[in-house]
Amino acid sequence: MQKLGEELRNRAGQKIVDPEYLLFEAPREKVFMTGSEVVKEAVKRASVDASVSYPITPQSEAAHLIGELWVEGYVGVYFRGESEFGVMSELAGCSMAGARTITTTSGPGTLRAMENFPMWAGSRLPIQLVLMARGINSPLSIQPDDLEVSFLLDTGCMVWYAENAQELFDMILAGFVVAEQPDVHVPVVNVINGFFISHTRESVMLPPDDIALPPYNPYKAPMPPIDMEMPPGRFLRDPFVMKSNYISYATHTSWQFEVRAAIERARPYIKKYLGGLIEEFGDPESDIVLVSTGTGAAQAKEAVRLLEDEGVKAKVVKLKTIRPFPINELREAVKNAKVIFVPEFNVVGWLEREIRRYLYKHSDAEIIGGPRVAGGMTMPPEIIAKDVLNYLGKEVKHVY
Amino acid sequence: MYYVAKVINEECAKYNCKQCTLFCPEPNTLMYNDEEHHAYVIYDRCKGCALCVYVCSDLLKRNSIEMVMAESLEEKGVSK
Amino acid sequence: MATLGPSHYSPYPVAVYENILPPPPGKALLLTEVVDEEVAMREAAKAMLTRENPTIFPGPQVIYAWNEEAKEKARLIRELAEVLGAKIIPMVDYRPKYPKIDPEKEINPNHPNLTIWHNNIKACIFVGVHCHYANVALKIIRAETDCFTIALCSNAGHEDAMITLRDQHSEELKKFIEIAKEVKKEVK
Amino acid sequence: MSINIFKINEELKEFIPQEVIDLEEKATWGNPKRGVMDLPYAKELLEEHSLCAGCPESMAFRYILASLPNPEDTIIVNSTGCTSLVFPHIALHTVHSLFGNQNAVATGIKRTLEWRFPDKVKDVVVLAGDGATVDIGLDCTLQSFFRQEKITTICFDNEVYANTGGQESGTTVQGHVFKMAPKGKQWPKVPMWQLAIDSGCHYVVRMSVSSPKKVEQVVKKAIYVAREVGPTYLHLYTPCILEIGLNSDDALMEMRDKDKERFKFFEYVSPQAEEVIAKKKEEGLL
Repeated sequence: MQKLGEELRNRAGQKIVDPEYLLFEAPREKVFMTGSEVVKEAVKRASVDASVSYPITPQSEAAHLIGELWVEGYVGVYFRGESEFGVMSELAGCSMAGARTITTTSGPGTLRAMENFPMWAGSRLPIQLVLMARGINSPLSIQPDDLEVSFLLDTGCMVWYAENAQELFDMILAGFVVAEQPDVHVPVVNVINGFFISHTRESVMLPPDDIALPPYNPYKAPMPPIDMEMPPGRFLRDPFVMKSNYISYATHTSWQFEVRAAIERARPYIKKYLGGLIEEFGDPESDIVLVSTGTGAAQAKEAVRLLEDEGVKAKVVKLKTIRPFPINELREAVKNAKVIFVPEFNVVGWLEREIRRYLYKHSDAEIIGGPRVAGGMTMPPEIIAKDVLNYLGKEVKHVY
Repeated sequence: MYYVAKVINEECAKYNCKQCTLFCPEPNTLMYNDEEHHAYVIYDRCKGCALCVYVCSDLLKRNSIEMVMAESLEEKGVSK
Repeated sequence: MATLGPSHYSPYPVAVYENILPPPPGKALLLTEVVDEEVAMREAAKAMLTRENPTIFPGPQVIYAWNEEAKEKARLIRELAEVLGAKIIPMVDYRPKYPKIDPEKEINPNHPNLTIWHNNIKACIFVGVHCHYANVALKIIRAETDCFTIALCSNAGHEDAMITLRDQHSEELKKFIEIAKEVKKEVK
Repeated sequence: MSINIFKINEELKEFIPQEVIDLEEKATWGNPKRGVMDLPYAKELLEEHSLCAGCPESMAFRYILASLPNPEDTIIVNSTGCTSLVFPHIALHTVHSLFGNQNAVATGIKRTLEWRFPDKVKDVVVLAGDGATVDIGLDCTLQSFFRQEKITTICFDNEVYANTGGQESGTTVQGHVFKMAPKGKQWPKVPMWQLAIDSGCHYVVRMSVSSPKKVEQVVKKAIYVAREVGPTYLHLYTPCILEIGLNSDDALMEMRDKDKERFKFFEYVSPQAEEVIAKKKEEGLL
């Protein structure tokens, strides 16, 4: 960071601006690009210190593009790691040494890397992972399917879910800002449905690329960075904490609660920088509610429009964050609901489980897990509308 | 009840070797007193492995260290 | 032992599960209430001046002379201890210490309760401890002891302390010392 | 100056435990000529630890920490195993992450520190056991060599998984009976030093830790070469006396025996490393 006249500039020479200015006030121009290209545009404006990549469909392109930013001087450290396990470990090293870091992965890569995610959280590393969800099961599929997200829910990482490329752009920038708050300081996983977002073009509004987020300050982190520049000099990140190491089991308990507490502390920052943990669409008074996330929410919105043509009023509650879970927001949003549908892009219905858990004894609505598609199937809004119409006992006119 | 190493100061002072201080596995446990020319043991830190006795007696044939019951030591903590 | 809260099988109360979050900028947290900084400082001083064996636990960020602010803060902490009649027991680092700590002279984030029990400390101030370790320690103290905890944090504060003051730097410490002097006259 | 992180504020000094004051006052900082001959006098960078009585791994730790030319700017990365019980007691910034990812973590740290502190030398050293280096972590170990990361990797080879109770490892010798190899190990010891050479390390040594001064020399060479050229690798025999059934005072004897056979001193120096070593000798640092 250097001062030029009155202006602060980052090491790429971009003018440093307040996150609020970058996210909400800076003039924006319309461009037409894919989700992968949008990742590059966000990273370009984020004063990123380090990124490590590994190829896997569908996230490879986003990872290449971050490499181009490194060549152009916008990213400090960039290379291809040996595997997702290696990559996530290398990023842990970068983050511990005081870097703002981001990477991307998908499907089996997420599971290959899995041991690292609770380690990131327990080590209080504000690493950002853009997860382009794809199938993980055998038989193999490279197609969109977000079952992998369920594995991340209890790692101690924040999990956010973007509906489209625009939201992904804003969430990546907000992700750094929120995750790096000293009282939060845990990893953030920004999920999109692979291919649907990563490989399709849509119009996105972007601020200028000569402004950027303030650089990360590791000396405000809840643990000292590993650089021999901050006391205590004698500092291990992170020791085994168990009784055979002459300390109490209580430390591990307290430490794990602290990581979860950190996620809770993110709530006011998320409200500020994402404008809320949920978004509502459709008739606010409707007792038919479609709760979904990401592409599922986008399709549900289309279904609400179709239902409107049939004279049925419905609304969508889109969850922008899964961790922290928008508990109070969801309860408030469904307080008039008679029926809740949960469209999902996986076979297990992890989002339905989450919703049932948080609405138990807080809602009398019937909760219907579905419709569900998997393995790369699309979810036409018609099938959502059909489920609703069937439930209402109405005639289904559309031909499917 | 456990054994710790004890340097026999007069014996040790005959040599200027310091070998035991290097081979002791414990940090800051077997130190050297330059004024009196002998090694000394911080008893609180000694785990009683007797590797120093092997070095002093078996390898160097100097017999300047012995193992003693910790309770038998008059001075606590440091022996100089 | 603290009451079982939403954290269920753990004996640890965790403030965020009771919807207690750190105070917003410019404010402080007094138990569960968001209050003005002066109010919290007065209550903190009162707790330290009226409870048994008040103790300040300085952490690595103020123990070591690694920058000018740390040097200034160390001087102020010494002054604060004198005004409050408090002992100083340092948290020199965060390691699980082998073979054990001397609870009379040290506090460790892995079992801060040992030091508090041993010295019968009924009010304490955390200052210069990295946030993660302060939070780990404060949760254990809240569960295991009846010590009144006060956090002087240079970042966003600690909701698991009974009083937390955020964005505390040298200027704020000076202000706290002045308030402590006033309160001292009042409680006598 | 990173050394300031060890300086104690005068106002608080009277409350600080002696071992911490000693670190500031009696440890060797800012002197690249420090070495094992400081051990009889200086405060060591290692505090009391929980390794077994007579464990040669603790000897190795003492020699290595005494020999670091630049401890005030050295980061150490470790892995899971007996060594991970020692790391909380090392007076440097150290990392325990996962089992086997030590060279990946070290890569991230080294590259980031080069980016953040372009004008400062920050040495990164990996210390891990044979299980971490050769078995579970082999991928990360070798890949860091392929990528020519400027880090020094030190393997403590005790030829067994000691911390989990004595299971056979890749570096166990053929025929040896350990848990999980109840019929004796079926295949030969992995020649990790040779793999390190073939994978691009510029300075490679295989030895036991029976000679403190020799350990000092190779540690210094490995760090200087890593700083300027690329990856370096030290393979050190630190037998687990417990698992091979020796007494607590037998470690040195065991190492001296093996110095004559499978841990006979072996050193590989690449041409670029030769240059660095010659230069450092001229500067009086080796």
